[in-house]
Amino acid sequence: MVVASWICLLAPLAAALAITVLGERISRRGAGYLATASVVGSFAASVVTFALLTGQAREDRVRYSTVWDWLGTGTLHFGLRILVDPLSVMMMLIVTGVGALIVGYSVGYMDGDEEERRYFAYMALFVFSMLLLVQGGNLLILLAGWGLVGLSSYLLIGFWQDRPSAIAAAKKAFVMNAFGDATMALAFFLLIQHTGSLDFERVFASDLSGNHWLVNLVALGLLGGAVAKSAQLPLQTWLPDAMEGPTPVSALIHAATMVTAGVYLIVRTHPLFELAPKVQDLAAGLGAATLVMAGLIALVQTDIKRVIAYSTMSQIGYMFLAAGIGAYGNGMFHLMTHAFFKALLFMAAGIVIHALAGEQDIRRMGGLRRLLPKTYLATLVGALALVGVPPFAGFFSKDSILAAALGRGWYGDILWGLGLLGTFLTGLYTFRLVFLVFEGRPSAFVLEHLTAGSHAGGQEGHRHELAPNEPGDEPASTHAHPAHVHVGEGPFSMTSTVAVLALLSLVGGFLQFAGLWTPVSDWLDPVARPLVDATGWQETASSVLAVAFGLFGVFIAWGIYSRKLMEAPSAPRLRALLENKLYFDRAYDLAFYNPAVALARGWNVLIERPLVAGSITGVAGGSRRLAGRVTAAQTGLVRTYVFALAASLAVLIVVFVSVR
Amino acid sequence: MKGPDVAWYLAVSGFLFGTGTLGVLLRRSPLIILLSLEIMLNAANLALIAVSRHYGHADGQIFALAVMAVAASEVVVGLGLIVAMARRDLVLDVDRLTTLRG
Amino acid sequence: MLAVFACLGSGIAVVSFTNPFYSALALIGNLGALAVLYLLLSAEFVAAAQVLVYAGAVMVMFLFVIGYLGGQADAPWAGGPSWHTIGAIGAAASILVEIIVVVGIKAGGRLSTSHEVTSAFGSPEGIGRLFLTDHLLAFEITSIVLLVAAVGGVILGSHSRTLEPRQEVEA
Amino acid sequence: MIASIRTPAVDWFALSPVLALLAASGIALLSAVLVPARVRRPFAAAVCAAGFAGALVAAALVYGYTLHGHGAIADAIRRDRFAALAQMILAGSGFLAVGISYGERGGKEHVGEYYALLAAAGGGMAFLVSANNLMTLFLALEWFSICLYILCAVEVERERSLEAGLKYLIVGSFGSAFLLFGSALVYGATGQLAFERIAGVVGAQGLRHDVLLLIGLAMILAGLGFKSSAAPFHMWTPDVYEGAPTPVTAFMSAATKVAALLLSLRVLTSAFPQEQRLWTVAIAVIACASLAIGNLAALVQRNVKRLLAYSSVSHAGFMLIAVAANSALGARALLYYLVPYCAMSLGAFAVVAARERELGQAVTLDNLAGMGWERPFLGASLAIFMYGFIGFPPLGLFIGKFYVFSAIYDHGWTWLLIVGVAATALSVYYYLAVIRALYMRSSPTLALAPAGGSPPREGLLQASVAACVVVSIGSLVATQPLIDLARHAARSLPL
Amino acid sequence: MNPWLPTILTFLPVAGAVVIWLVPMRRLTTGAFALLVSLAEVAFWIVAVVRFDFGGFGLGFEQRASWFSDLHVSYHVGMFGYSLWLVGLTVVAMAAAVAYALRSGRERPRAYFGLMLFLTGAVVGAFVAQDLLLFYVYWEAMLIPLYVLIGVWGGAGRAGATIKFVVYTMAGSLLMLASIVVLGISQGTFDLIDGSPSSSTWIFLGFAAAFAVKAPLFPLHGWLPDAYREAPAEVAGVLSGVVSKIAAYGFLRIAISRFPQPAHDLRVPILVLAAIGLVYGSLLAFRSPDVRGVIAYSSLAQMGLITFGLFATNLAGFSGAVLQMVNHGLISVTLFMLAGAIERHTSTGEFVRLGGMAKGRPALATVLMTIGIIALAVPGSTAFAGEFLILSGVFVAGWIWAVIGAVAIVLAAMYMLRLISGVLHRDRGTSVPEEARDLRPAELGIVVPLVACLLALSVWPASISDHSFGGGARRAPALGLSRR
Repeated sequence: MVVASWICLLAPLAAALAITVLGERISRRGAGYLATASVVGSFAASVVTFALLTGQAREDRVRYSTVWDWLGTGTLHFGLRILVDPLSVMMMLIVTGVGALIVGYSVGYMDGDEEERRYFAYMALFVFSMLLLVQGGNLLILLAGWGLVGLSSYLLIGFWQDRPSAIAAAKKAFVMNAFGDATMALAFFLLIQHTGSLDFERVFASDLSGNHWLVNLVALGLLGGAVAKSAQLPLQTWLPDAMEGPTPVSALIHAATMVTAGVYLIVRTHPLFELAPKVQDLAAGLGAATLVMAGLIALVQTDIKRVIAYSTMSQIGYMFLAAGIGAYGNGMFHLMTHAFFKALLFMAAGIVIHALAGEQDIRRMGGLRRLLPKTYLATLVGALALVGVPPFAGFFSKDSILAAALGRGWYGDILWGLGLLGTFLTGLYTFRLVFLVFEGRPSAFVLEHLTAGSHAGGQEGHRHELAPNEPGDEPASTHAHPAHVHVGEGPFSMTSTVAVLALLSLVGGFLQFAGLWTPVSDWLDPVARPLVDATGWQETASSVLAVAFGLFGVFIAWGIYSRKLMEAPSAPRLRALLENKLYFDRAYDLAFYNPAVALARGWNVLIERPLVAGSITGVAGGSRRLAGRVTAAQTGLVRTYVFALAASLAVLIVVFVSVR
Repeated sequence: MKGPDVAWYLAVSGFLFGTGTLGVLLRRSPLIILLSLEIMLNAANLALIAVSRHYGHADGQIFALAVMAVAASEVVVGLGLIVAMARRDLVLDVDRLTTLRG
Repeated sequence: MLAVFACLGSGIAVVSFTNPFYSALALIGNLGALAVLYLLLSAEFVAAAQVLVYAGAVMVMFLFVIGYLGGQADAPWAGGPSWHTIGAIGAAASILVEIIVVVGIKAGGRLSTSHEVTSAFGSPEGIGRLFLTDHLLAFEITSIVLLVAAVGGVILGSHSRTLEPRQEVEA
Repeated sequence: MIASIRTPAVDWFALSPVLALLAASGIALLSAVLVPARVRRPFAAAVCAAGFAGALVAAALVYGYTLHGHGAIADAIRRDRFAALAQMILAGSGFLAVGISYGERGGKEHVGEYYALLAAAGGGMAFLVSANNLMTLFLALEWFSICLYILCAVEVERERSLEAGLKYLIVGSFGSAFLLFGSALVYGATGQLAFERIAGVVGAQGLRHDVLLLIGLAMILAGLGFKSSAAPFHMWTPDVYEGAPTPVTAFMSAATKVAALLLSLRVLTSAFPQEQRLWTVAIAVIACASLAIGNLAALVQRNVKRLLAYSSVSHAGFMLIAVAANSALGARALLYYLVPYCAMSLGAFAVVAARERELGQAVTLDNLAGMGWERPFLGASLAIFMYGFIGFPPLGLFIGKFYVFSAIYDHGWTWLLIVGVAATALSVYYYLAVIRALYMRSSPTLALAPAGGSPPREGLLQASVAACVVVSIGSLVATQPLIDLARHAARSLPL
Repeated sequence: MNPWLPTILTFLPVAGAVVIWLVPMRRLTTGAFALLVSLAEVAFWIVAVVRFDFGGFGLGFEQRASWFSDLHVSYHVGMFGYSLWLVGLTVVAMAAAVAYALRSGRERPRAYFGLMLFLTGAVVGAFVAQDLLLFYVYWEAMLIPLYVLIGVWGGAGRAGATIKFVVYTMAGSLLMLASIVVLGISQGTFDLIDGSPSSSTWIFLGFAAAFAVKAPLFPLHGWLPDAYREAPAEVAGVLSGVVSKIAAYGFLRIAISRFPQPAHDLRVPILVLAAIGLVYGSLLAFRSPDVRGVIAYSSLAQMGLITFGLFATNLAGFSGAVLQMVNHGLISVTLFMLAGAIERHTSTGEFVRLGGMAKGRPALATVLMTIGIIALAVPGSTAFAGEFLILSGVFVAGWIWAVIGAVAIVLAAMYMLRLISGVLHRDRGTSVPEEARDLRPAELGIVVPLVACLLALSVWPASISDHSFGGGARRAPALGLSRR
């Protein structure tokens, strides 16, 4: 079991290293296959681990495996250790499963890109990092994985290196995540100081409950990391920009796995959070606020990927809400279903973008339903799952979260209300997207790409000259692809993986039906026992209302964007506010970046050059001037020399005689 | 013995020494400076001999004789230098000897 | 007393004459006056040496050089930078005052009574004996110093044979 | 009458170093007349070198056979290890100076006399360090001073040489006159000329506050300070060092310091132990002044000889710190310091001399450019000496400075230690400027035509420089033996 | 052989230098010989690692001989665990630097390689010296080659840079000399092991000043930007990577262990300076217009961080500091060499004229990226491990320091990413030649081993952190500053 999980962890790393080291000795396609194979292998290993773990008694399902002390000194030791328990196995399954699909999808999607090898190396590295995160056997290894996913995310967002916007987005993502890392590290320092360890079992077993400050600070620090990684308020601004990366990256990292790591963290460290209920409430509140805010902003986005990105943010808000109120099983379940349908949505969007030569502006799309029917279907499945329409996956997971919120008193009620509002917004923006893209008449732009001759469509798909100056034009391809012609909805590797995900989105929700059967929660129960348990009527009411709100949103969207029955309300102020993402970016610039730059410049001008560097030249100049004085006395006149002798002797005599 | 105290001789010697000092300090001709140096040495000699008389042993006189020889030596070298300079057509003025300075 | 004043006066004269020839003559006077003082201090041999060696031989050499140099030797009084002069005088004066005052203070004290001396004191035999006993080494050194000086005189005073060729090079 | 004169027992052995030099001097002088002009230079140089070598050996023997110091020859001199060690250093310096002088082109006329004077000067210094009364002190001082006056001016055809000679003569005689008058006053105050007896009388008669004695002491201090070129009595130093022929400068910078400083230590400790409260402070102040003025003035020098002259002023300051410590440790520090200092000083001036001969003009920082690459050995040596002067290990002067600082701290004067440290920091700049000139400037065009064609390889000079390098580095390795020597030597002083 | 190891490590390169200076060799032979000597150093170091007893508390490989007895100064060498690692850093970095110089064909090779070897010996000597004066000897001896190396083979502004560097450093060092004298004389011995702790603040300050200048700590870094900019790439690397570590080592070995009381009393001011340096350096690095400026100021920041660890005065801080010294050493050397390679290819280091170098240069991109992300202490890297330990140590001293450190980690991400992007990303810079020339195998052969070291350390940072202060695996170790 432990061996299997080590294999699971190391296979992608091996693939990444192999691709890097082999360089040009491996073909581009070979790199893709290698990466895919490694992740599939990891998935297989996870399955094996899962199978073996189920064979154990419930209490016996926590296993640690330490290779050596990764870092240590004196009595302080942090092992390089992994943890196999239900929670990590679940995450492993999600990560490797969805990962395998997405990496496989990439083989088709990235086909022909000049730097394919690099892409797959990064992807494999990411999977490794993510696995390290979820398998880490102590907080330090978790943090290592945490940082490494941030790194891979940075690398992949900035994959198209010659695009300034991509690079900027990558840096932004990394720096914000580094902030989160820092708060986590601070929390760890507190733990080290008070428990002398970062091992889960020792930290959780320590009695910290008496020290409110301590636990609150620790939980806050952890929450900071989680918020940064999961793009929740107030550290959410990097996620939309991260859409600069290739679409499969967005699917894997910025939808399915990495961004949900925050939820995983909260669930993993729930014993600490439970000691700090206020922070827990804060987490839930942040989740709720984010889900509403993201939903609102998604309404005005015009970039297909950004809409989905905000939706991701919003959905993670639900997960945070769940984790914050202690509905860990529900949160994790939503995490899983969300991975399915959100990956699906992204990949479907990827096909659209792929087909439209990198166009991402939904206003220039339309009528794709007939041109890309399979994609339309897939999108529809994903959208319905997202909105939470039964029997799609989202219905099962999201509604149970809302129900659980009702178990938390008045605060929970507010959260519940916000969650419901969120479902309405979800319906609205999701189907705004669907209708704008697929319904209606194909725009001239679309026709040019897809109907003018489907023989050329795929080939054109990577040509750049059609929209040379669009800021967001996707597969960046300044390089035309020579051999592979993607007709319409792309090669098998893409369509097949989308199909699998669609299937999962369709049926994945049946894994757990709150109130009736709860295998996911049960599975997780040994590691994360929920704090709340929704009653039957809460479940029912939530489900009904949520579906109703969601469908209402869909209806409105239908009215506005499909049938044009009504105008979208034009509240320009609000619109501007939303289009500028509530001015968070600008505020951060003003609050942090600009002062830092000003400080740096000011210090350079005020301290560095005049004082630090100038002091040397000042001293040197002063010495030289003094030296000039001294040598000026050296007149070359014998008289001066004799005089100096006589005068100093006179002084000497006077002093001697007077001191005696 | 009769006559003034040794102290007075020392005073005379001091005065003479000061005169010589002033000569070195103020004059520009190397010749005069050499002469002034002689005065200084002679002043010291006077002091030596006076003290020698005071203590009644002749060490000071011996010293004075040696100083005389030394003074003569200095004069020889000094005059030699002056002659050499004169032969190089250098102006005999120590204030003009300022190629070496700074 | 007279000798004292002669001594001091001629000293000042040495320093203040513009013509080095007169200065030299004044120095001879000074040396003579000193010789008188030496006699008063029972240093007969030194006094004799002073007159013979110093006032005689050394000063002759001086006069000879002055004569050799002729007009070049004239030394007008015009001083250098004035503050130098003033400072110099100040410093020298302070030393002088210091010494004289101090000696004056001492005058009434320890130095007032001198030891009695025998007739041999200061006589040629006495000096000669000392030179061969206690101060043998001083005697020898003195001769070395004189020898060295003689060599120096030879080097510096000799006609430089390299002078001419080098001037040609420069020309 | 004659029969009754009992000449004192002459300790020929104690005098042997001096005698060796005097003999060499005499033979060299005779060679000026007797030896044919062709071989006069090698002959005289060889004789002179032999004299210094003999003196070295003799001094070493004296050192070895003199366990306890005592007066010799009617107490005119002292035969002790202190003097012997000083004579060894002096003789070594002189020996190397001969090697440096050999290739000198100026003053061809008087090679015989030149080497005779060099040996005589060495003899005078060797004598000075063993002087035991004020008379021998003064005479020995004049002895070597007169030799040096002449040596400075020995290139009679060179104006600067004459100017240096005359300045040195005037200022030097002036200084000597003060020393002499000071001696007379001390004699007046105590009635004694011999050092220990002066101390004895002062102690016995309670003359500690005697004005006459103090004035005399001040004047002696000034005279000695003058010879050690300590500020503010240093002002002749740069002019004379610059004007004098470079080998002479080399010899002066090394040997004069040895003689003057060691003698100062001897006089002050053995004749004026009761006045140490005054003279230690005075020496400390003089040391500070030397450090400050020497280092500051050196900062702006372009002429390398002048720069080194100021550097020697600052090093006089360092060594005076050791004197001011007035302890056995200080004496050891001074004796040790002198060894690498002399080697480096000689070596540095030797390299300057070589460059001077190559260029036919005064060496400045500008025309030193590129020398490091053109003349690898000499350049590297000069660089090593410069590093050494700063006090960088692995050169002996580092240990020297360390000892000096230790001594003064041991004495309780931390402030002086700080001054020394600050002065060292200041000195870094100009020493490094020399290295920069050597290596870091491209020699624009060595348009300065080598005077009189390409100069011949100077084996002797290079050997001397090599010896200097070896000594200056070796003294660090051989700290223990040198310190042992110095310790035994310092025991001869009443510390 | 064991007791001779420190001596061999010190004097082997010195002997090599002397051979190079004295025996005429051709350019290539000279370089090859120097490289051989440096590699032999590495081999000896490996021998030392194998033979070292990491479980012991005391001094390993001790050797002692009197140097001059009246002041009780001796040639006393030996290694503690952390000295061993720092020596390792030195020999590895110097070998790489020599190889790099060989590759880039420095003018006047005999002088150059001789000085490099001499420098190696001096640095190693400083790490193994167990006598104050001996330490000072090596400490100063380092400056000799450094001055010439920068001054002769440096960039256009080298003259001013070197003078500044040496004078500034000397000023500090001389204060240390004064302190050494005072301490040694008052204690009667200069031995680092025999001597007892002192409580004199002034002496402590003397030492601290020297180390603070050399490290450098804010605001004594006036020499740093120029020296790092003007020095030849590999020398700059050695300067910031290795030489500055001696200062940190000095803090640990002398300033803290011999002056526990003053170190404790003055902890806050020093930590404040370190904190300022950390933030200040990071910010200036962030705004620096050229590659070397970023590396230079980041070194300032890193030294601030290391100082944090040292003046946390607890084991975690010390271990972290040692680990971070090695990390930063390797990182710095590699970065400077890469900067040198970039400068050689493009003849500039300014960001405005660089960019887009990733295209067609996969090796350069990979290496620079790897080293860059290790440098910014991405979690999981050895630099992260070091910083984590440091900050967890200093956290105990006061949470505020750890917070500042955490802020600085974010800033580090900002400036390193700026460096990476400025060189590799965006469009091709005006100075970047069209024809993409990647790192040559020889260059890779130099840089990759260094990166490999860092990666290996990333896998097992405890190899250093847990093997620096003795005490074996699970026992509580002492600081290991006493005699075995």
